[in-house]
Amino acid sequence: MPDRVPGEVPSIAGPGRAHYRSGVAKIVPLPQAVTELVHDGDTVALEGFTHLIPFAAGHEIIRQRRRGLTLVRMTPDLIYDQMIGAGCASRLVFSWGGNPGVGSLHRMRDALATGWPAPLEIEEHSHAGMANRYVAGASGLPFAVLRGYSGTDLPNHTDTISSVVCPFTGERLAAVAALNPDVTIVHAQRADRDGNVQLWGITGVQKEAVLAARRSLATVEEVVDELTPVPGAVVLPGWVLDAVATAPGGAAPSYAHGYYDRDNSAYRAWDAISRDREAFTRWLRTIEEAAA
Amino acid sequence: MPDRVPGEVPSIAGPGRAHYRSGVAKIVPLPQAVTELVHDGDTVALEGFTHLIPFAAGHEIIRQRRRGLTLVRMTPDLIYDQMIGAGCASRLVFSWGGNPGVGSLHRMRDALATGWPAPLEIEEHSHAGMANRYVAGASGLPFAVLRGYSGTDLPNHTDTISSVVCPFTGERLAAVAALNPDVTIVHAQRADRDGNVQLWGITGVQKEAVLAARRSLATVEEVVDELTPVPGAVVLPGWVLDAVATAPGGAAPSYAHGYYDRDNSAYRAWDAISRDREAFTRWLRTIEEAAA
Amino acid sequence: MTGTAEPVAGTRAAANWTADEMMSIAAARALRDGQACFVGIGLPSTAANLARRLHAPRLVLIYESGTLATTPEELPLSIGDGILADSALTVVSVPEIFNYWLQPGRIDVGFLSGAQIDRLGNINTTVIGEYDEPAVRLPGSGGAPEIAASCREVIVVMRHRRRAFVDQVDFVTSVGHGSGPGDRELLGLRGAGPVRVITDLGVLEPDPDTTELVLTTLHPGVTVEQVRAETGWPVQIAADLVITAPPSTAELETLRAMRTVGSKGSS
Amino acid sequence: MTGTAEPVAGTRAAANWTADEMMSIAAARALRDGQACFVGIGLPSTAANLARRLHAPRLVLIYESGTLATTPEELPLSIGDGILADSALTVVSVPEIFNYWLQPGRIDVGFLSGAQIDRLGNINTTVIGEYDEPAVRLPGSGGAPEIAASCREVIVVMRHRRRAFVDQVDFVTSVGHGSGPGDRELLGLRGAGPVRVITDLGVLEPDPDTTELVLTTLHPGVTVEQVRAETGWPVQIAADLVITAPPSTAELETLRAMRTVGSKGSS
Repeated sequence: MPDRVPGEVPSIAGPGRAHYRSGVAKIVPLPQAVTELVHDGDTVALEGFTHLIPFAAGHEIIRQRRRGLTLVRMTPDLIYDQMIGAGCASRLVFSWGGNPGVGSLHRMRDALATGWPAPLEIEEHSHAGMANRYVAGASGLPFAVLRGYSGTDLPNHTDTISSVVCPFTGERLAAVAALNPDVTIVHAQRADRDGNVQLWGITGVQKEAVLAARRSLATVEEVVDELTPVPGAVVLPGWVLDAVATAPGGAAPSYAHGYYDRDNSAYRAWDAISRDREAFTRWLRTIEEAAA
Repeated sequence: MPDRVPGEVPSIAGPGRAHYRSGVAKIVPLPQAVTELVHDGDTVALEGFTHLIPFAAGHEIIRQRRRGLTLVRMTPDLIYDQMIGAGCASRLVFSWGGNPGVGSLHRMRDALATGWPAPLEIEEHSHAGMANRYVAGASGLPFAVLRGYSGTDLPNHTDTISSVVCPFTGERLAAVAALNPDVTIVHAQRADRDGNVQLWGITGVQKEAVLAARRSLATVEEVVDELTPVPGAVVLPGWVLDAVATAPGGAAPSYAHGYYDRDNSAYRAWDAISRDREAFTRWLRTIEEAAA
Repeated sequence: MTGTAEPVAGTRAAANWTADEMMSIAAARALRDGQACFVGIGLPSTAANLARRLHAPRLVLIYESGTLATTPEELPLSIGDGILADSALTVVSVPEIFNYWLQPGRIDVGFLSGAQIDRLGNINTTVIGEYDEPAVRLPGSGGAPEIAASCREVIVVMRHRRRAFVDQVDFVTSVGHGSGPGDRELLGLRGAGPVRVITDLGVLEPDPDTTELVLTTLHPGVTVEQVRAETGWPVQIAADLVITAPPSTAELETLRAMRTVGSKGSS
Repeated sequence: MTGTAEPVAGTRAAANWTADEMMSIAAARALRDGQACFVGIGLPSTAANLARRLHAPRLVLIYESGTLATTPEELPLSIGDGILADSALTVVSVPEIFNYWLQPGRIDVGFLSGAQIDRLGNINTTVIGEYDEPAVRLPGSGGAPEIAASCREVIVVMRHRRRAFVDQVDFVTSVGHGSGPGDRELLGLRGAGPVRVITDLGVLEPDPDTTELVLTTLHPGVTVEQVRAETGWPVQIAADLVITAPPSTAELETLRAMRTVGSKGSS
């Protein structure tokens, strides 16, 4: 396996057990974490609602040439446009697929229109539907109930949307199937040495995405001795994570609240790069050649 | 109306509109808030999971001699034992009815066994069921789904427990009816002058209970100029509350994190007071005679 | 309901302004102080923040990223902008913002835009053409369908172009008045739906009987013919057609003074 | 599975101890380091905190009040005790602790007690007698039914009295092994249910074939006759009946050193 990292670091607890696992997250190098936790054909969620997007982890997945992934994310953003263009994905599950504040995701559009570099299926929801699918997954329930989709055309195209009748009132409501990714990856500001992870600012759906997953990885700006409490922070205990990897700047060019702002020039520049396969391929080479 | 407080303070927005209301919570005296928001026959939830129990508000309801209330609380605790003994309640909706760390709730037992001072119906759930009923109420849904009650005897006695079938997997799960109290009352550490309320420590189910209610009141230890962010704090915007009333010590003898600890001697003393109708009646007189 | 025609600040009319500026100012005029407003990035965010700086200082701005009662000093660059969290009363999770705040109908006004809107106010942000073989693939739903379903009323802000104002949308992403009168009730949608579509040419409102969007207001200098030319259905003109008062200098200066995070230019 | 028979700290046997102390120490011995443990106030809280001070410093203690990975220096007075929040890794809401943490089966061990337990490990904390005309009204369900349903395994700690160890509980508040082998699966309960009932006389475990509770361990100085006398059904005795090693001085001193918040006495 060319993409396996020869590591003295002991291997992470095996697949499929994280969801029912206790202990502490192992702090490992990012390449090892991706090698051991992300497999071809997996359903993978890299979450972070425009803030704290795990770009470093996504780029490592590109470098390790994972294929046939089902990519799950409310807002695919640049990171999934890049992974789709790199040929990692065969399916995309999402609710809003644009370049925020800039325009379209051209690699996603190209894959949908022409199948380049690989055919891409889509499973499309609303934000409320996706959020509730993660909530159901995190709660160990097979579905969630919401007021949504009624009168829209989405249910005609998405088979993870159905309905249920309230046993008390007889009212019909929307039902969405639970999301339980094989692996969820999030980026956070910091972790302690036991692998407890702390993130703050706009906390999005990261807690639900991690708790819904069979395996999980958090990349962090830094590992600290103690997690000083921060107002509004979400803490993910190390025992619900498989691995933590330090990745300073790992959310760039998106935001990491308290560490750096979004590099908007990179978001604008992506529009031109992603419009053109040649330009994209040149960009891809720089990622593949870069060390994690 | 002897219990109406002659107030220059403008009256609070009328019943039934809070759930769909914007604006700011009015800061009013506790007696006025109870007079305007709590009516005979209402379904009333005073929440606070052993911590931040709104005793001052409950005692004001006793003083204003509300009758025929449906009292909703996960843990009735001393406050509902007192309100039941005072004759405020005709129905109790709950999930754990003991004197925490001490023993039984004797006024509740007496009302159930002998109907003194008034007959008491009960609607009994588990904690998970009650919590999810508030979640459904806060979410504007008629019911919630959970893994619960299966194999227990409770569904034979509680008609707000039913079941639904997952439209995706065919699995049968428990369903509980939403709780939407006419009025929810919580106690918090502090509020700002716009009626935004901040509470921290064990935050329990207070957010859900307030958001599920048609009307709501928060009593607070103090009103401050600014709500300095506190780690782990829940903030309830003034525009989802009808009224805020200052009630220093308003959670005593229970806890108010950062302000005072539980007065355990009072919890122990209640055991003796509540065992004996005479002793209880003497206690009741002290409450009725005390000014808010 | 608040009008869009009269200035909310200042009386002196400005000398010149752009159609986009008139649109944002008209949209800002439509908001009342103290309302809770669910806002999307772009035109809605600009209009809502303008209103907050003019006549509605207590406007409660809510973004789908979970920022409640946020008061950004500059316009957010994206829905994830840190300024939304830093200036918020509190930040909640994304599931909570949709389930506890939007879904129950607590929000007064939902502010939407879109690629297509039809004569019954239905909005498309998903695809132009067929879903499986789209001519143009658009971003998709985001929070719009539930904003359109659950807010007490919806205000749409979008540029008035013939390709955007169509007889029937290619894809119903967010329901306006569905197939017509009574349809929202049948669909179980509890909000009133679009009460006003504010464009760079004027304002359209649903006819109380048919729910079809009717031109009720023209911005100054715009002709009915322009509106007809840019509308993909034979648009009805209200008998009591109103002309929007031009931006006041106060309104225009406030709009032009607004900056977007990290940029020098106005939004 | 960890045994309850052997000391987890120290080797020197203590001179004298109470039956309650033996029960708490045996319960503490049953926990493994690193496990996530859902704990109720009282005997379970005492045993779990004792284990954390002895052999299981990384035991993850979770209370239904939403305190995750809490490490109280003194025993909490109640489920709402501030010491649980102050010493927790994080505090979550009550709906979250049940929905995100307990329900999915993330918790290794659920620690329960009760007023009645029957030969199949079903627990009653609701009523003695008829539900509508109870002889004794008990507190009710609390978090117990879902702890019993969803934790990977359940350990019950309660004093061994004939009125409490009954052939069949008057009310099934929390399901143990239901009506017998296979019943938990039929009911959709995903955890293993009670794997061990630790009392002040000994330890009972479900027979692998019948799920009936069988006496597998006797505490030192206790006779099989005592257990029979205090058990409301003809209790089976394991062929390989084990005798619990007495508390070590280390175990006993640690237990006796534990204080409850706001009180001078040990819990």
